Amino acid sequence: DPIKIGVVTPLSGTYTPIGQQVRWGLELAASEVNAAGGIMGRQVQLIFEDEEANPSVAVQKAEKLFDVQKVDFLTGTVNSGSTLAVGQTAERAGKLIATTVSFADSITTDKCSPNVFRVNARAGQQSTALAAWVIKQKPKAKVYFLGPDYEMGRSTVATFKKTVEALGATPAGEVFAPLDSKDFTQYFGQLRQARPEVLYTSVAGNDTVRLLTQMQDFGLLKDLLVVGASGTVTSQNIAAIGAAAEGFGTGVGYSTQIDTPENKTFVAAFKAANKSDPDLYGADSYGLIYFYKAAVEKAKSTDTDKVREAMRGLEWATPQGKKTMRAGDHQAIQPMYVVRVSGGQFKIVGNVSGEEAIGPDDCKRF
Amino acid sequence: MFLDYIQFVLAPQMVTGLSLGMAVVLVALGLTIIFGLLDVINMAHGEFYALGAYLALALGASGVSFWLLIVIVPLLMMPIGYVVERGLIQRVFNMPDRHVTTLLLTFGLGLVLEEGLKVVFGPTTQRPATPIPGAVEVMGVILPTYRMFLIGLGAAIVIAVALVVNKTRLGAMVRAAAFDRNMAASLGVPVERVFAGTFAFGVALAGLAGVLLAPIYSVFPTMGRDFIFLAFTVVIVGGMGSIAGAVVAGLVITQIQALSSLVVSPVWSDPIVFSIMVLVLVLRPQGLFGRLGHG
Amino acid sequence: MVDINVVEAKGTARPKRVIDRLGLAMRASHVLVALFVVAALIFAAVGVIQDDRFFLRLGTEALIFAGLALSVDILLGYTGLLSLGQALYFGLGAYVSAVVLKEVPSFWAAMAAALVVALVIGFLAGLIANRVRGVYFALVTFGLAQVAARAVYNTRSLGASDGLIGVPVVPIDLGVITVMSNSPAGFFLFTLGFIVVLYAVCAYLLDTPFGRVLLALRANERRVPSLGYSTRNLRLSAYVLAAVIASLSGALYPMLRGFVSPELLFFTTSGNAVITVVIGGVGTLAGALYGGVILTVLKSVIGSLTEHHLIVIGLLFMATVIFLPKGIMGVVRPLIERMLRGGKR
Amino acid sequence: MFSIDQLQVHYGLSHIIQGVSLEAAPGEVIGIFGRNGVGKTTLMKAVAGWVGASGGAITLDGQRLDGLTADKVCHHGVGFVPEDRRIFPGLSVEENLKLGLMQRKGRSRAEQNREIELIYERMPRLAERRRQAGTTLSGGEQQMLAMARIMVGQPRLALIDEPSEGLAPMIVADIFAIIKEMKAAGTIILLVEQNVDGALGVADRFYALERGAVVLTGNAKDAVDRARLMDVIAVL
Amino acid sequence: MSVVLEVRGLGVRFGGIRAVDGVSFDAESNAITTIIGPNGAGKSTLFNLISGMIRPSSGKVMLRGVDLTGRPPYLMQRAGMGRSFQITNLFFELTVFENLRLAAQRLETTGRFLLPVRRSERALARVHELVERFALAPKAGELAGALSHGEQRRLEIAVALATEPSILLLDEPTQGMSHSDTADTAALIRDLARDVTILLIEHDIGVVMDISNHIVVMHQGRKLAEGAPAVVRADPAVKSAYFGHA
Ligand SMILES: Nc1ncnc2c1ncn2[C@@H]1O[C@H](COP(=O)(O)OP(=O)(O)OP(=O)(O)O)[C@@H](O)[C@H]1O
Ligand SMILES: Nc1ncnc2c1ncn2[C@@H]1O[C@H](COP(=O)(O)OP(=O)(O)OP(=O)(O)O)[C@@H](O)[C@H]1O
Ligand SMILES: [Mg+2]
Ligand SMILES: [Mg+2]
Repeated sequence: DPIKIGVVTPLSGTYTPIGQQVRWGLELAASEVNAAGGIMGRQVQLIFEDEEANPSVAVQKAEKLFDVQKVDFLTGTVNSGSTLAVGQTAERAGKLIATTVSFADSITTDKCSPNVFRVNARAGQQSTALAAWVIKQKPKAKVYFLGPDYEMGRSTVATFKKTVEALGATPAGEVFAPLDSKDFTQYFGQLRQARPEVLYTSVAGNDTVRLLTQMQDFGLLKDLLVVGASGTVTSQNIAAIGAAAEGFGTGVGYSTQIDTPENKTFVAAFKAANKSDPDLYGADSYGLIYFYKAAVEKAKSTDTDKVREAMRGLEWATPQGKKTMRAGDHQAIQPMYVVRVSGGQFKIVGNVSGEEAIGPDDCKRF
Repeated sequence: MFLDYIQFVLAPQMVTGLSLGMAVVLVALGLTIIFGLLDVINMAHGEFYALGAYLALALGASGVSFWLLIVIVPLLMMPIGYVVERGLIQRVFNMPDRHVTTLLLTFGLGLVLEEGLKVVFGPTTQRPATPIPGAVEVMGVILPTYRMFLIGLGAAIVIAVALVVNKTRLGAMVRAAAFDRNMAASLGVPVERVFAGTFAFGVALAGLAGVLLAPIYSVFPTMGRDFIFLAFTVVIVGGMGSIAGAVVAGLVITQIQALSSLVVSPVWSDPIVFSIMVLVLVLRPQGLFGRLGHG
Repeated sequence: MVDINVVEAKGTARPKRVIDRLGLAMRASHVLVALFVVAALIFAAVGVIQDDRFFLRLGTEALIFAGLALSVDILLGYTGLLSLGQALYFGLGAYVSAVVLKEVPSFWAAMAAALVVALVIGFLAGLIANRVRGVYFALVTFGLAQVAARAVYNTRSLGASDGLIGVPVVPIDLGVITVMSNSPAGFFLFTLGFIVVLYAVCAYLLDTPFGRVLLALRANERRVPSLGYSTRNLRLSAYVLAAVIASLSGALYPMLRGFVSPELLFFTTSGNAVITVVIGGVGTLAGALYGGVILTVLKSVIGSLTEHHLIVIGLLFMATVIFLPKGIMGVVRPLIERMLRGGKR
Repeated sequence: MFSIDQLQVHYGLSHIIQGVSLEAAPGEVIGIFGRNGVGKTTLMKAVAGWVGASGGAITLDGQRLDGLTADKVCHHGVGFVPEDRRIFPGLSVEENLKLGLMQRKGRSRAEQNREIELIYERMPRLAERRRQAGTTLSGGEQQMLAMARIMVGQPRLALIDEPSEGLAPMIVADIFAIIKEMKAAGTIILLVEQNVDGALGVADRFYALERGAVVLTGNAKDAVDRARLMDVIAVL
Repeated sequence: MSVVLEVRGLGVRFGGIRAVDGVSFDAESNAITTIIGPNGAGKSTLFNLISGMIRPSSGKVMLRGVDLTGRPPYLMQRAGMGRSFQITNLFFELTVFENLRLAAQRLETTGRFLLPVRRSERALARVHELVERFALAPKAGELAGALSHGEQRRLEIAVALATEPSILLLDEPTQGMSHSDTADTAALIRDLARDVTILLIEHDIGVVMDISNHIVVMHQGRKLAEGAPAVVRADPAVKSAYFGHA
């Protein structure tokens, strides 16, 4: 009988594109694993449920997968709200889950759970990498911060601000625009007056398209270094942003440019399967299957406690390099990259070792 | 310093506020016509706007010039609107409580359209190239040419529509038919065609707004939700069916939004706009300019 | 049963029964709810035998959202007010209950808190919303909910966009027995009882002169004042009643799922409630219960079949509005009514 | 020439008009009388195309009107003044009037404006209130407007349902005067009235309805017929 | 007989028009005070002012010495005022029965407001009685909207009566009624006047002269004349303004 892995991920709603990458990554890895004889001789079966980017739905679907489908493991949640809620459900159901997308620090710090693992890089890791690079480019940079006005956006900005200031940058001001802002031009006045050298933004998705293209229209991109969170410019919106994305830099846990044979084969396979490049969500999701495989084979069982033990401190190989699951907070340690758009493509312009980027273990629960 | 503030912050803020205002007005225009004349709450208006944008995108990709799109897309939207009215709206038009029923029906339609767009065009964001690139510099302030063009064209469209609705007998005809179709028919008003025609007109305007705004605000399946609440606010504050009202309300509200997000904080701009709507409703339920046809 | 035996005009003393249609309709709803309860009990029994968790808990969730739908129906079906922001009170109840439970894991404390908050906020918001009519009311309620949702979304102490997790399992002390909120069958039955009580309260109130004036309000507001009633107070009381019903239903949510998130206040929640009522049958109360179950089943079935379930839901919804303007109950209830009046036309 | 032949109308199950037949020549005013609820208005609505006939025929100058939609009926030259006047709320007096112009196609703006002006001369009160919302007019003013609204369309057949209802004596006289003028212009007029005396003053012939059927017809000027009519509608 | 309703200098203007302009008169108990005047004279508006539907811009309304000026309609009703409307104003989607029951339920003690309707025996008895009196029994189960115009007019009065008001404002009650019904209604109003103060607007001069105790003539918003029927009828000003030289 197969090993069942439940996937609760947004297949409808605003996060659909991310859900798509998650799905593609998992399916690719699963098919490879199955072709190679599965996990301990058992085939891997993925069972998808639409989470609608809504924690209430996510939890309901998670219960379905746990109780009805009797899945052994669960993943796929995108927004941190869902990850946290589903994590709790898993804890109460005595199952394990892992997120491959959510990057809110809280998931592996103050709200950490013994049943929740994170194989992707968290906000902290990203900003550490990015901040280091920014300072290298522009020592003592005057940085302006523009974020979407909701908690995630604010905390992401706050994290980066702290890191970059510690490295000697001076804040030139900050503004938070309502979520789904139609027109960012409203804030250009303040921005222009602050005359910053660097703009850090944590807006995401369609908002990024508007922000950057509108900045271009208003000639604000000239001699301004624009950097942002990993979700700001992605493979989904980079095409729409077009030339305005040129020069944008961010810290991520993955890039198609990573120059290793593993990654080259992965990218090729991914393209072949889905006619589209993988992005960090696709890659991290892909890596997850191998993470679970390694853990189960080490535990020689799919039993929750045994697998959890096996996962703690586990080391496994992924297209983005070697990852280590830190036992203390279930946060994956991985090399971080700083990528920058040039010619409509993300190019790696710097990297930071996993140990440098990871930061302290703030999980108190276990 | 202070002059600096005015020149580089306040002034641009107001100019961009103006172009945002014009965008909202364009979206609100079709809405206020359907709403004010037919007494139909078209919750799917935003999705029609999105549909227009996607049509522009698709046709544009196949080489149709922007200038042609401005004409073609509304023409394509017309029959769609006509069919929707005859096929859906008409069926519930005479049920009691038209506002609620049509609101519910078009709410469902909106769901379907939005999801349909996703199926057909994919979930990811797209964006047509700016038709008129470049920017003009006015006393150190950069203003994109296309936005200036949009303000001009928008004004022209508004005036044209106002003439159609007010100078012809159309306005009175539709209101009469919407209120008492039997009596209107007995006075020779071809009720069915008038309704469908008006709805189609409103939908076409939504499509036109889609064409014009796509380059600035980009195109994605849920884009319809963007302006819709603001547009409804504008329509209500301005007075249902009052075109002048929609324009004034649209421009004023967006200015308030722009300035409040500057002096107060962006966080508050939405609640502020909302309170304005409530205030107007309480003090002057018929809206600033009263309802079309009401004297 | 309200009959008045009147002699047919112009002699021929053939007594003719004039039936109070509204009273009859309400009794028909009672019958339908009774059937609903029976079905639910069978469902529970099967669930226990199968020793199922998921379906019982899904059913519980359906019932909780049916409570929200109930509150929408009070406004839409009986007062003629379409609220597009009823999620405000559902979410309010959920958050209040969650916060309280995290402090003191006491069911009754949570409920009391949810009740009080709903009364206060409902009254204040009602003062604003009831200044306007019809579609304006819809938009104002929508706006109010949006503002509230944004506030929660930005409040760190309420978990902001992440919501609050870690709501403990609570014992519900009903005097005779104590139900644990994580016992699938137990909590299902409790919720069933709770919602039926909410229904009973509404049904009772709506069949009193008070309820009838609400209907009058819907039928012709201009005429009501000259019958000696203040339309403003009437609408306000209806609004507050609805707020309380929604809030109390919402208060059960964190007990079931152990968390709350801002999405509970979003338009999707309000919208679903409206869809529920319309599909079930506006102005029938029973429709809210049936609709709640139907929608939940639809969503979880279609949801697993295609990611484009919204299209299906949307089409079904449109079809209902067009072809069954009175919803499913609109088809079923008349049959029951006929039975109740003994087959007589 | 206008004729109704064996007309049948149902509301759901209730059989309201049960085989009414009637004829009228150009310039003829036909009074239709009967107690409340006998079907007078239903008859008018059937002719105007507001309710469908379940049997029988309605013909005006050889053209069948039954089965046509209200706007088609109107374009055959039928004007309708319903019993509750049906002034469009939210439309000004003038807008209400101008809608009346749609009844007749192919008239130049000039002609149309002249029509309106003539009406304003004939009914100065409306002229004074041309900008006022139609529904804020007093009952009498509304009735005037309703009549004016069809007069601008110069109909061949005018259906007028209880025009004197709620009007002061002077105005009533005025209304009947207007009806006379329409008659003089050759319009066929079906006139439903409770003010029997007034109506008989302008009518040529009359029909009395009872439970949806014609129970008496007669000559409006014939004393005997009048007497019989009074008996019919006075009975209880 | 004692003065029940005192109207003093009542007036309101709509934009330019003085719809009602400084009207004063008294209505005595158990008497029929009729208001006549050309269309548009301001009669209905006067009723709207008295019953609180429109806020007067000047003047006073006193009921049994209590100043009720500017009170909202529902308080006027509670003060014992009932009214019927010229433009039929019913709950058209509700049955005849429910229309009457709604009006009658005010008769119940406030305690009954939150008890099931079937417990409001008094109201139901009242409905029963009215259905009888207005020969609406055969239609009691029908929707008010499905009644003929005349039938609706009858219901309109019945509803106004249902609340057992101590002062009743009737705006053209016989309007749209057939001969026989008009006669009946006139008779009805007359014997109502035995225990209710009645304010009447009526155009049917036959009826007016027949049943009125006191007549107030309005013209262009002002009071033109008042007095006993015979007096008013004789008044030349009234002749030219209202009856016309017919
Ligand atoms: N929409 C309807 N549905 C059902 N029955 C109706 C409807 N309209 C009228 N009726 C019934 O049809 C009968 C005739 O109505 P109609 O209005 O034609 O009478 P009428 O002769 O005009 O009376 P009145 O003199 O009061 O105007 C009445 O008994 C009325 O109850
Ligand atoms: N809401 C309003 N706005 C503007 N003018 C109004 C309004 N209501 C009434 N009027 C005007 O006030 C005057 C008096 O109207 P009212 O209805 O009181 O007359 P009336 O005496 O009742 O006439 P009738 O006997 O025909 O009913 C009319 O000229 C009317 O046009
Ligand atoms: Mg009639
Ligand atoms: Mg009047």
